[in-house]
Amino acid sequence: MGNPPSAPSPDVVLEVQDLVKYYPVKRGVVFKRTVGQVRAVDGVSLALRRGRTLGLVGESGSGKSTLAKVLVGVEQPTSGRILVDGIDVSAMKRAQRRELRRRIQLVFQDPYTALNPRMPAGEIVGEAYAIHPRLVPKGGRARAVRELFDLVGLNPDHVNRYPHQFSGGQRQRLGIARALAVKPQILICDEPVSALDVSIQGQVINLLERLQDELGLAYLFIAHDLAVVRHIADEVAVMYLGSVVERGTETEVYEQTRHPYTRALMSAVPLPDPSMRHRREEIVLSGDVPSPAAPPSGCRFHTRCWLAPLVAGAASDSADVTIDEPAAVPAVCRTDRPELLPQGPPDHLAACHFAEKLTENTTRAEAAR
Amino acid sequence: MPLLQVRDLAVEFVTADGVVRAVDGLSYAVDAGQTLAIVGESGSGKSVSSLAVMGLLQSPPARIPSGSITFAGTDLLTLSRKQHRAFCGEHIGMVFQDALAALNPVYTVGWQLTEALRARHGLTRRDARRRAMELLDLVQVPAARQRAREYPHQFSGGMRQRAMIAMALAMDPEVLIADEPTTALDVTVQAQIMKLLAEIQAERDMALILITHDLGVVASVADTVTVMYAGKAVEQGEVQRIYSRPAHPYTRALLRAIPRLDHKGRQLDVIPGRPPDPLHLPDGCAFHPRCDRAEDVCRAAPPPPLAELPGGGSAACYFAVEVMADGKPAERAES
Amino acid sequence: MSDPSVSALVAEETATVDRVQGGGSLWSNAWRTLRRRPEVIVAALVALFFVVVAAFPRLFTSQDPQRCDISNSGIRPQWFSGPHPFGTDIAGCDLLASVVYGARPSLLLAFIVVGLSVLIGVTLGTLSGYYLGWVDTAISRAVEVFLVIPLLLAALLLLSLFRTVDTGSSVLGSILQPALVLTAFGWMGYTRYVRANVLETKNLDYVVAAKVLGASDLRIMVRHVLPNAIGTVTALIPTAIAGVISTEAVLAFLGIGVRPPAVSWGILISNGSERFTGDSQYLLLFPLGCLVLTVLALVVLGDGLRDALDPKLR
Amino acid sequence: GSGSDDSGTSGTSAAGPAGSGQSGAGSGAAPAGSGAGAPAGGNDAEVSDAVVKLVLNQDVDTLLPMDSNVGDNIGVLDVIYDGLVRYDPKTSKPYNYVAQDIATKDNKVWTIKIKDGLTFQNGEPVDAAAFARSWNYSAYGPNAVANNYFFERIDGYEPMQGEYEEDDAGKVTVTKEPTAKELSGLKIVDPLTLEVTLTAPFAGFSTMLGYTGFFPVAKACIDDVSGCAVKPIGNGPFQVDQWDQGQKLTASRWDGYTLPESPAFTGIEWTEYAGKSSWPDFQAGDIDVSAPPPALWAQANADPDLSSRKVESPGAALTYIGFPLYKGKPYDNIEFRKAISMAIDRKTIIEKILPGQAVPATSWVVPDGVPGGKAGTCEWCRFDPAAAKAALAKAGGWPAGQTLTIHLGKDETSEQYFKAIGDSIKLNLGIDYKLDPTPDFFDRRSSRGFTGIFRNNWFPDYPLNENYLAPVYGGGDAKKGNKNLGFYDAKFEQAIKAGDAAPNLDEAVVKYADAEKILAADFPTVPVSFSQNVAFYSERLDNVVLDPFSGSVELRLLKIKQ
Amino acid sequence: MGRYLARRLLQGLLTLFLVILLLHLLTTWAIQLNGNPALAFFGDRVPSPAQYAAVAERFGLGDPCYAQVGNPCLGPFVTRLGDYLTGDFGTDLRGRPVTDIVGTAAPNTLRLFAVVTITWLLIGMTLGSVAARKRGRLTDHGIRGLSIMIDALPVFVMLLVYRYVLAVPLYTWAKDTFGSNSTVALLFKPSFSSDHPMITVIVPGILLGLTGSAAFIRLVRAAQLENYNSEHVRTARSKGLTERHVVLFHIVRNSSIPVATAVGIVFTEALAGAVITEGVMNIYGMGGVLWKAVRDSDVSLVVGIVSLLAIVTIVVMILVDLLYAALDPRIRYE
Ligand SMILES: Nc1ncnc2c1ncn2[C@@H]1O[C@H](COP(=O)(O)OP(=O)(O)OP(=O)(O)O)[C@@H](O)[C@H]1O
Ligand SMILES: Nc1ncnc2c1ncn2[C@@H]1O[C@H](COP(=O)(O)OP(=O)(O)OP(=O)(O)O)[C@@H](O)[C@H]1O
Ligand SMILES: [Mg+2]
Ligand SMILES: [Mg+2]
Repeated sequence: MGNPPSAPSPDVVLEVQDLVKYYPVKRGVVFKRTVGQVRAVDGVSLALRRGRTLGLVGESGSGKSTLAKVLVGVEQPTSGRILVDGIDVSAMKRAQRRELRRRIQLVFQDPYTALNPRMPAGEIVGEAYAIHPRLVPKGGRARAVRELFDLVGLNPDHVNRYPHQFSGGQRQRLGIARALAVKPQILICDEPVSALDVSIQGQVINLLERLQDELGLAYLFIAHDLAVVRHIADEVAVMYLGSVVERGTETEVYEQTRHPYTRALMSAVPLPDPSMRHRREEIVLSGDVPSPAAPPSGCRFHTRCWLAPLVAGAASDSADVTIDEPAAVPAVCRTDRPELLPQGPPDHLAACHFAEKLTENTTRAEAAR
Repeated sequence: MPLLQVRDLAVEFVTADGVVRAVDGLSYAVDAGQTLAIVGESGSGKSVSSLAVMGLLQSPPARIPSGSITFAGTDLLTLSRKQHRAFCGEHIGMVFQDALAALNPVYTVGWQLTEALRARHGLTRRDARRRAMELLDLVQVPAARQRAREYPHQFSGGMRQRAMIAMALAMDPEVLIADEPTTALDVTVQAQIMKLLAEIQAERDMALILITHDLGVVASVADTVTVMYAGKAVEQGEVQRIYSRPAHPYTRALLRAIPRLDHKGRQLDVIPGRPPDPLHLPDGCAFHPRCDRAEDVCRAAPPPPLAELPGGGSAACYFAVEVMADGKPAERAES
Repeated sequence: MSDPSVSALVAEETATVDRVQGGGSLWSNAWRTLRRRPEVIVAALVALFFVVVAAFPRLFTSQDPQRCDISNSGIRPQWFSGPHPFGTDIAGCDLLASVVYGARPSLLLAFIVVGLSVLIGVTLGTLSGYYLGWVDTAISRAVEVFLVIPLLLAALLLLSLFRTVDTGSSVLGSILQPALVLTAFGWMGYTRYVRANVLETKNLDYVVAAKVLGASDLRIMVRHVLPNAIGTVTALIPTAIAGVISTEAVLAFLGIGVRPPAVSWGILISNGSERFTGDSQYLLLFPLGCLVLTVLALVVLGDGLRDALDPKLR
Repeated sequence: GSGSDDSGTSGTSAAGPAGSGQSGAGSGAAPAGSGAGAPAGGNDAEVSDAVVKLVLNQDVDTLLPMDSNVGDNIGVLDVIYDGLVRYDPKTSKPYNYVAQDIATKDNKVWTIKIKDGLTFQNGEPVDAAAFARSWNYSAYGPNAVANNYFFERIDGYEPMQGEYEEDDAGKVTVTKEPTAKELSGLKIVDPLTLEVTLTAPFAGFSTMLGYTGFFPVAKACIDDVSGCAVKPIGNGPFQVDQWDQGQKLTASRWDGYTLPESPAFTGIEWTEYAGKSSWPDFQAGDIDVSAPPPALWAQANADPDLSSRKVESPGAALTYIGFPLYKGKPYDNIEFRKAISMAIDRKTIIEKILPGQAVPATSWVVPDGVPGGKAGTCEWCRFDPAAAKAALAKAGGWPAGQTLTIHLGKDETSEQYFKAIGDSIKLNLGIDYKLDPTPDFFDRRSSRGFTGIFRNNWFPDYPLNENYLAPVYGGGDAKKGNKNLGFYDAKFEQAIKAGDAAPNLDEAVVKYADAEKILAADFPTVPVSFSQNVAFYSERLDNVVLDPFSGSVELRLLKIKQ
Repeated sequence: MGRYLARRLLQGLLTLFLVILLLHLLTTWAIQLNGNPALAFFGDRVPSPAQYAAVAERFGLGDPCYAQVGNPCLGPFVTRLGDYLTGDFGTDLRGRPVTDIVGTAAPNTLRLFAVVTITWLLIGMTLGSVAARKRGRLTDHGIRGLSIMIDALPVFVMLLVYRYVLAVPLYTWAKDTFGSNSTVALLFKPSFSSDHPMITVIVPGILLGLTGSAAFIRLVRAAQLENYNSEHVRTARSKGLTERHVVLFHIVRNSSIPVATAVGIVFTEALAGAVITEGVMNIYGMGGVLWKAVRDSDVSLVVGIVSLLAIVTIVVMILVDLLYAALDPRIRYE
């Protein structure tokens, strides 16, 4: 299950090793017993480099937000290590951890719930200074807030407005400004543009990119939209049911996809080009993501995998197998959990027993061979 | 004559702050077996116009000062509200965006699927149950017999949306209006649902009005497209043409703003500013404050009417022909 | 199209944002909504009038409500033709003076009870919803216990407990006992309400954001959770005040209300309702009129406030 | 005997012939066989087939004679049980009823002969044993019945009480269990003869015997006391059919009744009202006897039809104001007390607050119906604001800035009443007052816990002027005064003693009246009002007579119009 | 579900225990401060310690702790709890079993509550629905105004006016028109009659229900309004269903959830109204009995009645929770 911890590189500001977060399912009359676990994050290893962006994609419920919450310290990990600048967070004292929290900040998806509706914008952004008084001397706070407004492209005269007086894009900027107030090194963006209109999305993405350039921030950019991730990310990790199934640079993952799930995900993204309509390969996954409280055995993806039956079909020399038949899945997929292993380049990892079947940009038909 | 034709539709809301003209002179038409996509930013009047078609606007505050909605020769707006709804129930189905909210939490899915059949066609309980199962099968919900007995909250997001679609299909409508049916869903599920919709449409030769702001989805399913901005249709036409040679600067900007899966660009094009406040629309063309092509005439003159374009379709821009000639939006984006 | 410079963008935004919501806070928005409803304005004025009556009774009558001459008993309302505009009661006390001076204990009681109940309810509700666990268990049990014990029973019991305690004859002293009882049995609603709201609020992103910034629990509760949980409670307050004023009348009727010789509307109504069945209807109608008017005003005010604060119902 | 003082914890309205306390009889003259004015009891020929509908205004908890001491259960038991003697409704004089003869030589040993052939409603004989059984049960301390104290005059009472000790913390420890279970002063001479020996001579003993507490009970009743409390086994003309406690009590004629005085109708239905007004039901014709609440008094009186069906008779209870004489200034100053008294406009207050239920008092002993009672003995009981002010000035005035507390029991009617009195004082003397209704009135009074004037209500046990005087004002010592009031006057004590020592009652009454005169001069308390019994009755009733003491309708005299 | 029930019942037991303890403490302290009710037994007389002790014993207040201010009297408390466990709820001061008192008084109060609840539902549902339907119109304002007026008018005023002003003429009229034992006549009887416990409780119940209905009208209105604007109602309309069907099956059904919950929890609150109604209309019920018991410091009766009431209330609360689950399938208790 675990991956060998990669050698600490000087660039790495945040490293996650074998991180696990289970939510207990409790039950009981007087005293609650734990009767099961929701395996929200189930052994994730990642590394985030200074000034770079790691894109994290995956379907709903795959544990992306949970991972983000663990990283910023809102949730305590069940096991695993989080290293900030090579230092293990769990080994730190309270005060140190508080200081650390400051360094990792979060940008939220929903610009409507992310801001306290009863606080003026300036106060929202400046709250960090009330919490960390040493960050900015007392007299300079108002100015610091105005500078932050300016930095994220908001009118500094609007410090006294309330969130509902801002548009969605502007609110997202406020959220970013709030995160930047504590001078973080790492920004975890949990679907920061999902709730925005296409026309506004671009503004926020551009802003994030500019800030990265200016401030040297490292981003963990969580998104549904593979196109957005491709646009912004240097490296990409794909999550499925609590674990990373593929990891690599943007080009590797998008162009030399090594996991059937990633492939399916990408083929599901519609292209804004009617001329491509029937010229693209379409892999439509059946069903929904299984419940993380009772994940499938072996490879977590085997219940929905489009490749496995093809592989199995090839193995059994049978021409017409349907994906819906679980029997058509190779036994190894059902029993063994594939490890995240290098595929080609050492930093391109995928967790699939049949990853080699996808070495080229293979079509389905080719894979079956 | 098209199956469903909307002409010069206007919808206003009387609010405490003033009158909001949410839809202003919208016209479109769909034929059986055709897919019309209505795209536009949030608040551009997509939902309101389709609610007007269905007779579902609350009045007050809504009112329809002008326009006609003709379905197979019947002007729906001349009917009483009761007749209007009954008529739409029979001929037009509607799928809403948030299926969890749109389904009644206290009834089983099966009950809701066949509610209209039972209430309006006097179907027996047994027939209703059979029909519910058929419908669930139709939308490819596995274990239909069991699922029909479950409540909406026991369904996953994709399942709910399927149930929603099944419900809209229950009365065998000739037109299906789908208001952002996949916005809340994962891409994988979105692909499932869109595939399903396309299949059903083809099978039944239904007209489909797809409301969305996802230009990718539009590109993959629509035949014709209506682009809305601030309550007005700013461009209409064949999907191919609109994507390759947009005639309205807004359409073009929209297309340029989308990040693309198939190649990586460093800097995204954006549409500056924000959608206009419906209460205080700018004078002249509503898009002019955000338009890179705007000239004095756009600010001063009355908003441009929707004009026929040389190669078919229409656009509401004084410079439509020039814009169209500018070339493919994608090429520009890469520059 | 090229990327507009940040400053251009800012200017752009400034131009549009000014029109977004017309400026002003949530409260000033609420105020603007309220202003447009004439009945709310009238209600506010009526409520204000009675508050002024309670605060400055001398402005409205020169008579001493405690100075009663039995030989003047039962004088019918004289309006402007005599010294007793509203007439006198059975003991010969001037009714106008009684009604005017009765406003203070009634309103004060209501304000104190609602104020304290909200304070207790909000505090416990917040703690309960925020920390859950044993704090929640303990508070939930307390809520249930107080819900189960009938208010009147407790009122009587506490009354007999406090009988021997001399609270003095000041207005405060005379309302202390009913205030205590009504507060003791008035907080649970707020607790449950606030708890539910806190449960909802505490997982909102902005609370998480504050945690990520390193804010303390206290800060999160006071600055983030409470203000948003309390909004709806605010709208309940006028109605609650109205409720207490009515309840005071019921307590007075049962003889466990405001302590004599202080007069309250409740006492006047209770005394008057006995006479109503006889021949002195005005003894009931004047104080009851004041009570109904005040309650009406407060409820309308509360309704208005709720609608103004809750955009869903607008 | 000792009087009783109702704390007035009954409900909100004092409608109807209410009044608690016990009636007693105490005419010193030989009572036996008097029969004078014996009422024309209903005989069977006249019985009309009707159910009379009455009300119980007080909470009735029990129908056990030894435990019944409030007006309403006494009223019920009056037709369920027969006592040794009964009282003349006009003169209050006792006459023998179940007793054949009651005789004594020395007022200490009494021989009671019981009529032959009487039985309880369950067939048990009413004989000497029945009385002895009942009285022994009552007198036995641990049974803790309400009428226990009536037996303290009989020999052997003390040993039945046991001994207890109370330490400073109020902890009671039993030091000695009762040593006897029976009164040694009771001797069953033969089945129908009972000999009673008193601890000391008491001429009034025979008059007490008509009181509820002295009724006989059947053996079956002692065997099942709690059952008997709900469904009595009486020896009177009526038997209880059913008692739905708190709601309704029905009784009907007992066929086995042999004595002459029996109600002239077949049934009675008492509806319980527990202090609420039955007036609307009376108006609606569902109730035969009622009285309007104060608010409706004027209306009812103005209605000629209604007022023609009204009976009024003077009651025996005195409401008076007490002073904490033990507290010194200014209460121990007679001028102050005079000032208070003359500042109260009794007539108007009663007219407005308690119309028809009271009359102004001008004496300490009720003027009508009690031997020795005379109106106008109180010189300062008139309303005279000027004189009151003068008296207050003479007393040195009221300390500035202080508030006069008026203590009273918890009862709304008396609260209104005393508020009006306080208003009068304030108006005429300029003294600010406050009311202090307290549930532990008696406790505080006997422990001298009052700091201001207080309301008292005296209800006599037996009709004799002595009963208004000695129990209230006597028994104190020269230094501290008596327990409740702190009053002591040697001359008063002497006059009472002289009365006690008088050879016959008529002479005693005169001596007691002297004591009242001394009291009038000392003026330790301020008489305010005497109670008044009122009843309105339905059209079908006739011969409605109120018992002077309890105020309830004399059922055995009541007639139904045909 | 079973687990949930078990947990709720355990919690209920704990609550019950706390209630009894609290009441025990309050009544005990009341006795300690105000004097043993045994003293009141003697009225004006000053009892000998012997007599006093005998009466205190009979009243069940013989324990010396009742004389020591501040003593929590845990001894008698434990004894009482033990008795309760054996089903013995004790007797009142006069020796009448508490269960007997409750047995007679409770049915009347329950009848009253039944009428009150029906009144609430009828008035609240009708007027609330109409107001929601006509939201913003004159009818809506009228109904809201009316509800506030009802709210502001204390119950006792209505009851007194009814009993003293209206009842007698109505009753007389009904007796003359329909006969003296007719249902209509009994309906207007000015006081409760234990011979006709149901019918004579109707008018008082309606009057009491009327006061409580104000809150109900508002609750129903708010609950329905929420549904009127909800998306699932829009969906239902899009199916071409008639408005009547939509209102009945989607609006009324869905808004019944908060309404049903509210009906359940007002049980204890209704007791206050019951004390007054029972008092004015002379109904022998729990309210009146409890009232008197507290005034008499009748500890056994107070604690006994309230314990029984508490049991009922807790059971009602649990039932409401279960009802909630029945009405709203989203709730599943674990
Ligand atoms: N507090 C919690 N208790 C129990 N289960 C939880 C909790 N929080 C999250 N989960 C479960 O953990 C899984 C992962 O949730 P998470 O929110 O991290 O997914 P996500 O990838 O962010 O999805 P989305 O794209 O919808 O935001 C889900 O199945 C969710 O139900
Ligand atoms: N009840 C209403 N009262 C006032 N204005 C309304 C009302 N309903 C809709 N509007 C206005 O009508 C306009 C069009 O709204 P509509 O819901 O059609 O937008 P949309 O294009 O569907 O947006 P989205 O993509 O967010 O669904 C908006 O500006 C909105 O503010
Ligand atoms: Mg998430
Ligand atoms: Mg929409």
